[in-house]
Amino acid sequence: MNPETASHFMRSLAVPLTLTAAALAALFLPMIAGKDDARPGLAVLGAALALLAVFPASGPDSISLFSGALTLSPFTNYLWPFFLTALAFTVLLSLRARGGLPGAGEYYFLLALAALGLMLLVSAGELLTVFIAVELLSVCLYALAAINRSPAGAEAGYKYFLLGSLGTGMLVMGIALVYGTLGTLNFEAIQSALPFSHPSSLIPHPSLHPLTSTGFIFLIAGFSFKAALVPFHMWVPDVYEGAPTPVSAFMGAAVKAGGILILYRLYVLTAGSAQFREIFWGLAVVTMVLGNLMALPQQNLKRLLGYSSIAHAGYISAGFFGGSEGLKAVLYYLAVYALATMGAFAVIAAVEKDERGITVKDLDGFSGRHPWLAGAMAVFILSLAGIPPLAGFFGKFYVFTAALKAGCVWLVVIALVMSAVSVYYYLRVLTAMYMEKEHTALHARPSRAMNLALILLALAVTALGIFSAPLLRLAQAAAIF
Amino acid sequence: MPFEHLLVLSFILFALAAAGFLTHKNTIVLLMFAELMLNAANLALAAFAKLSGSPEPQIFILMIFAVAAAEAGVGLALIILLARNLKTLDIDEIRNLKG
Amino acid sequence: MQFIDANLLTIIITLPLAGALALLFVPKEKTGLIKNLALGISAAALLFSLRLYFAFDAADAAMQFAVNKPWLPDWGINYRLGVDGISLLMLMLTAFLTPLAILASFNSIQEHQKAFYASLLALQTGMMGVFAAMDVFLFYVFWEAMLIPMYFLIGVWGGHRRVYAALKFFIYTMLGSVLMLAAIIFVYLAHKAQFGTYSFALADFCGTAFPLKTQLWLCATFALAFAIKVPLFPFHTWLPDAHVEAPTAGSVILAGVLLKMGVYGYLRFAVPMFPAAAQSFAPWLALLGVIGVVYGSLVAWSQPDMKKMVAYSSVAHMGLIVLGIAAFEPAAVSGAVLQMVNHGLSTGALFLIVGILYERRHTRMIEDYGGLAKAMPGFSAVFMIVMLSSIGLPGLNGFVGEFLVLFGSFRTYPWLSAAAVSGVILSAVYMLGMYQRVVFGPVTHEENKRLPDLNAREWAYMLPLLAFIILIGIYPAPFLRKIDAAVRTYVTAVQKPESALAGERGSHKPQATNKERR
Amino acid sequence: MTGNFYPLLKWIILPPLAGFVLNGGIGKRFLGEKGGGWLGAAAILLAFIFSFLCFSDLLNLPAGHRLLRDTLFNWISAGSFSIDFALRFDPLSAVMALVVTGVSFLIHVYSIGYMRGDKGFNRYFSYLNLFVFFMLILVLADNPILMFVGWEGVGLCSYLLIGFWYEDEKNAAAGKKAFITNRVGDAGFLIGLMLLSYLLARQGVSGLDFETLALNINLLDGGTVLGFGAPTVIGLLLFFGATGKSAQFPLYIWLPDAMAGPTPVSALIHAATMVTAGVYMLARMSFLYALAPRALEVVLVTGVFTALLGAVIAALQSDIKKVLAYSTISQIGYMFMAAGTGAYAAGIFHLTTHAFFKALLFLAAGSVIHGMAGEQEMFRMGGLSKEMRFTFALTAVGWLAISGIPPLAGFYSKDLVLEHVYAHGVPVLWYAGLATAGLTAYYVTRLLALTFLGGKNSETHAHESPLLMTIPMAALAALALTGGWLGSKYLLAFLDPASARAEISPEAFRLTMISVITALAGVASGFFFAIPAISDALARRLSIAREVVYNKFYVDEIYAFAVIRPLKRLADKVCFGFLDAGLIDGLLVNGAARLTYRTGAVLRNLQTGNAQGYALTFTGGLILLLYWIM
Repeated sequence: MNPETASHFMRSLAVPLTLTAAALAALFLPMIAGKDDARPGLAVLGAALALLAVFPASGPDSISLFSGALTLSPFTNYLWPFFLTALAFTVLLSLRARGGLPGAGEYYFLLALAALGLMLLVSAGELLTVFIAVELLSVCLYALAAINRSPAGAEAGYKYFLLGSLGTGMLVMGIALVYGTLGTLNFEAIQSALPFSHPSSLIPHPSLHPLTSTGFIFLIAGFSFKAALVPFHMWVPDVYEGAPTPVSAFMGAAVKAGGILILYRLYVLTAGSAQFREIFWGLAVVTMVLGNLMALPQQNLKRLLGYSSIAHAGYISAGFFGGSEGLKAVLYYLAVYALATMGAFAVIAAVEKDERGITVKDLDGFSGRHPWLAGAMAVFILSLAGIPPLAGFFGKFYVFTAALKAGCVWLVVIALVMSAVSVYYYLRVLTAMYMEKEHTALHARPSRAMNLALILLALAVTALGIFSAPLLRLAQAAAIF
Repeated sequence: MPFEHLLVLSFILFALAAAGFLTHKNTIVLLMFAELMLNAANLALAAFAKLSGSPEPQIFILMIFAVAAAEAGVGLALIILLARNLKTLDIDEIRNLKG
Repeated sequence: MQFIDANLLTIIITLPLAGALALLFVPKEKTGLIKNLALGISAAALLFSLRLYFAFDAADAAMQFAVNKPWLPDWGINYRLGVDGISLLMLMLTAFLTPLAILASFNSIQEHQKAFYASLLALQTGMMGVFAAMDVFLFYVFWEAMLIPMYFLIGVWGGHRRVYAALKFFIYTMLGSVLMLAAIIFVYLAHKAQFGTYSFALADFCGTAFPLKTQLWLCATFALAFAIKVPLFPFHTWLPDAHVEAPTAGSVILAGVLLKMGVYGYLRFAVPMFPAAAQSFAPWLALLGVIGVVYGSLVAWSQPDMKKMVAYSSVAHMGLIVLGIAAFEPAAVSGAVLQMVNHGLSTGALFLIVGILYERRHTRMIEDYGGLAKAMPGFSAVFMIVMLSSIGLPGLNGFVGEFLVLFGSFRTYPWLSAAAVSGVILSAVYMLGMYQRVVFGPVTHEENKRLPDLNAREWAYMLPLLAFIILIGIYPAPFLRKIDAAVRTYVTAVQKPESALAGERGSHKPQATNKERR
Repeated sequence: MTGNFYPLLKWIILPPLAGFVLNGGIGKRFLGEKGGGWLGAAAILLAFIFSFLCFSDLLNLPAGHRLLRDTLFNWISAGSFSIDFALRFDPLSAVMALVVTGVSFLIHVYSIGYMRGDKGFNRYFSYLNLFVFFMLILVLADNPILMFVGWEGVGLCSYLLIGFWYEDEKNAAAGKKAFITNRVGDAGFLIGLMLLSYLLARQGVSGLDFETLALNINLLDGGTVLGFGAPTVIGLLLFFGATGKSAQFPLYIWLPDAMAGPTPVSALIHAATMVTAGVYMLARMSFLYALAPRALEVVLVTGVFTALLGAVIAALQSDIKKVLAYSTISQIGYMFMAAGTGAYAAGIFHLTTHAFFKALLFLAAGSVIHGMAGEQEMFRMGGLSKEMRFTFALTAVGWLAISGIPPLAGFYSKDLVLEHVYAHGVPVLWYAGLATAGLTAYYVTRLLALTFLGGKNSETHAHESPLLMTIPMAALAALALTGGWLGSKYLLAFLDPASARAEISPEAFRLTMISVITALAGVASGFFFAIPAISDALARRLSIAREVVYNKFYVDEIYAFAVIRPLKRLADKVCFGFLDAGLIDGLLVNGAARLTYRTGAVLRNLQTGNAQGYALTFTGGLILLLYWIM
């Protein structure tokens, strides 16, 4: 290979390699020198390094590596920093008042690998890489969910694993069928192999080979599981509740994004067929409706956020229909949603006693004792509820505008009505914090790292809405693939 | 043995595995059924390999094997952890997280 | 001065929010400082608004003090501000009522004072923004953002069922406005389709054309959102709860300003954007308005709780106002706009009065009072004037508005306006009944014997209200002059689609005139 | 715009306003009783002087062009409406202004004595001044809208003054009743004006001042509303307002209760001035009624009926003020009769004389009540002629005047009215009017007899009232003596030069004789039945009838039963109970919310916690999707 491509090659792989190095360091360094507080520092360092390393790699040109197994494009230039930021915040969240987690070494290692999995997932150029990336991600998450070795954690991990393996089965079957009928797993190849993707064949309802569509259905099901679309969502509340809160935060913020984006890839592949568009439409509607409805009666805050994340998955998938405008909106939405949900989990992490988190009732009178924490929570919650001028509102606005532009009037109307309904359970949190008398005193002594994370997140959620132009511009650049 | 038969066989296998996955109660057995699903899929791949005659699918199969192994490892670890914590392997009794 | 005039609106809008943020950094023990700071900020806002009022050129029909800076250019979202006569009066009303509300809270609010005054000021920013925004997106942002401070005002400092009331207020309003958001986006995209440029400018929205059927749908969503805010029968049931539970200041702002936003929405957005649809909806709006007048008065009559009664009387008054704006007759519309101000003054004053009593006796039940005239003559006199203004006694502000609305809308909807006159009787029935039971008669409760009369602070916030109640009653001309141009633009905007009916004497709906000829 | 600009007019209305502000604002603290009282009286005197000056200037104008105007400022102007705050001074307003200010001044003076020592003294005078202010606006207004300001303003003052002693629940209630009943009428009045302005506007006339209206009223001729002539409908609506203000059937019910106020108030507001506003309004709008004969018919009949009704009820009341109240209702009936026949001048003439003698009678009654320490029951009086000689003498003058004994005031005006009714040519009405005259003489005689003659029926030692009260009464008595003659000589000619004492009917003399005889008969029977034995015997005979009449034919009860209670029920049960709390809020609003929440709560149960169940849903979903594709 000529030196120019070689430098490309090196630069592109710099990020994942640094991250892997950091992960390994996080795993082994403590064993070598038993300095406990070194580990997280290392992990963060790695993340930060990677974060810096990505910028030179960024450019409008897209590079294809390993004969198309990986494609680095503006798309990944947007998402890699996104996942790394998520990782960094997760690490900060993990450093709460009570000193590190048990088995902290592998904890950070797994986190970093999960992030790596996500990065590979969004940069994968063909289905097998996708499969491997997903597995890398999943296996790490199974372990992370149960990392506390507590009953709840174990249950969460197991359930996640069980359903995950079912999903894997579907995935593999899907891959098999797609490969079998199209003879390739590479996305571009598939794209061109599909009848309706040919500009020549403009048949109104171009039909796929039944086995092909079956394969795609299997794939959609498998990834809907990761993106937590109804009816493949049922693991979400349980796992979010049982897993350690920082892990839940990572799932809500980053993993969901990975799932959504890979689903989007499938949407783009199949969008030529009306039936598949209907399927995505239906999934979106069912998801946003059921997610919100089931969130209404929730008491446990982590569960509530779980359901809310389901509902948001529904909103986001409304953006699929909007073409590149839609993708741009989706990317923006994912970012601001990640920030808000990360923040909400951060507050829980700061005050919870065990990984089951806290109930809404526990927050009664919270503002009296912790005005600033409560204020931050209010910001995150209102952003999730989509109240202007917070970022969440702008996210919704962009996504729905894109969807409406594609003519999905009813989808948008339903989405808007449901987001009005959702206000009820979001406001319950505010009501508890500000309008009820305190009865269970929550003692929070957030560590410096935690405070830093909270401040950054709150500022971002407040500012990224009113000044959403820069982030939008980034999303704009990334919205081509 | 023509490839259709293989394919059908893999489908049947997959269906049976899924059925077992949905009916059996023992967590370990469930794990095994999950593996069986993967292998059913592998069988389908093999069938397609027979059809196309290209080596690609075999490579896929190997990779899937590897991944499955890793998954199974973590799975077993989780089951042990579960058994320690809840003193049961019956899926119906693992339901503290719900609602 | 140069700079100030250039950015007058921005200053007026942002000043209160800045003040609210500043308040957050005052240590919360320093309640005196907090109160005075809040009062000072709102007073400063009032001063700037006065500058605006006097610099405003009544002869000029165009938007004045216009600001137009790009905000999210890719989406055609700009920071567009501007005022015409209608916005001007609404801004003045807001700027005028907020300091009074703050002054009225000095004693009644004892906990979380910092947060309270911060919320009030934040709310003021929201309200000002709504009235000054000339960019539909910007308007929507203010419109929604305003819910948050109001939600806190009701929910934190309210009465027993405050949480219920706050949630109800928030979700009910939200439900209406999300549909409006859908319609807004729809229009926005349609404009892009027709003109090729993205823009949220109100003017561009009005310039976008639709087939009637589409117009009806869009207009309906806007109308619904605003009907909930007004509130128009039968969307009014959040109002009594919100009013009863809210603290005095909250009720004053809610009745004084927030309700006006619904009507303002019709005047500024729903009607000018979809004139044809508005034409076909107008009779129904008017009908709902009149139903509101009769129904609200009747229900008010059967309330044992003063605050609830005033709340329902608001439903009646707002109904009359909606009748006025639905008549598309210059006099009626001017009357409605003036009546918006009047209602803000008199109902605001009524809530302050109830608050004064509540502070002394901690009850709002009418039967817990009686014979107050003996102990509190000054209070009784003030109460009397306010009550008379509320029932539209000639010589006080209420009458001018009612007169113009009734006489003007009679030319469009003779039957509805005639029916609306019954409000003149009913309002007297419930208001005088309440006044008599509270102020006249023997002192039935011992504790009422030695109630202190108004103190200096209470006089300080009641007198300005009385002054305007009387001034507008005797000499409304200057206020009417300010809004005249805006009103004419509004009316002509509607009459364009059927210019045949648009005479200089206002448009006569054919069926209406036929009724007359029968 | 005809009429010369005349800035002096505003000075008629300003002094009372000033008096109100001063007395109401700083009265109690700085003026005290003396100052407050005299200030109030002085303000009215000033107003009287100014109106007199204007009057004299008016006289200097040629008969046809007697009109002065004064526009203060543009009051309301929006759209096509432009209402000026403008005053007009023509013969009609002049008479009213003089009567109002004159009588008011006397009553103010009287009040200084009557209200001595009342703790609300300054409040009283401020209200009284405010009343005069509004009354003057009413009679001087140059457009119906401004007139409406005075119209409702006097209503307010009457409300305030009836409930002046507010500690007593029933006074306050009476005030409320008066205000609301008036508002009912006002609603009609408003709708009438709305219709008028609407119809004229459709003809392109936007001005609302009386001049413009009079000039363009013919445009309405032929126009119809609901099949009736437009002028008729408008006239009836306006008249409905008048029945409220002037206590005519069916809205007269508030006036008897209004006697709860201080007696001078009853004399001024509920006898001399405010209650006659309706008549003034009709005269003012005569140009409209000229086009609406059928409306006038209604006015006439209502007037006759009310006159008779009032007289009948008055004949059996035992509270001295109630008698006078019903007498007022009945006398105003006479004025409407006159208006109904189109003889507005006669109506105003009777209004004027009535103002004199009825005010006199009320003040006399007040002086009696004052003397009897608050006693109002006539059957507990009697034989006061010795203790209160002066009051007695003055009452006697009023008695003769109202009974229509020549040459006192009542005779001239009432006789004139009856002549017009006779000339109108419906005998029944004339007979009814005559009967009323007889009854009037009867009940007023009865009043005199029961109060001043016969033996004492109570221990309270009555005392003559102070000069402050008797002198105004004397002045009124003088007017009651001479007013009729002067009026018939000048007033009528002044009011409408056209029909100046034109011979109304050939047999005028015969009619006069008849009415005089009737009056005398009434007087005689009055004395006759006043003899206790006879009255008791009679009472026993027609006790039922007596009951019914004494309770004013249970009209109040009927209203309460037929109107108020159903309305209140509607408000409480239907509107609030069922519609608001039940249907709209309970079922629709909260119901929808609850439903949504319940749905969530139910769905939540799907989340059993059993991973296998989850897997089942998972697979189910997959199969569903497959089914959709196939």
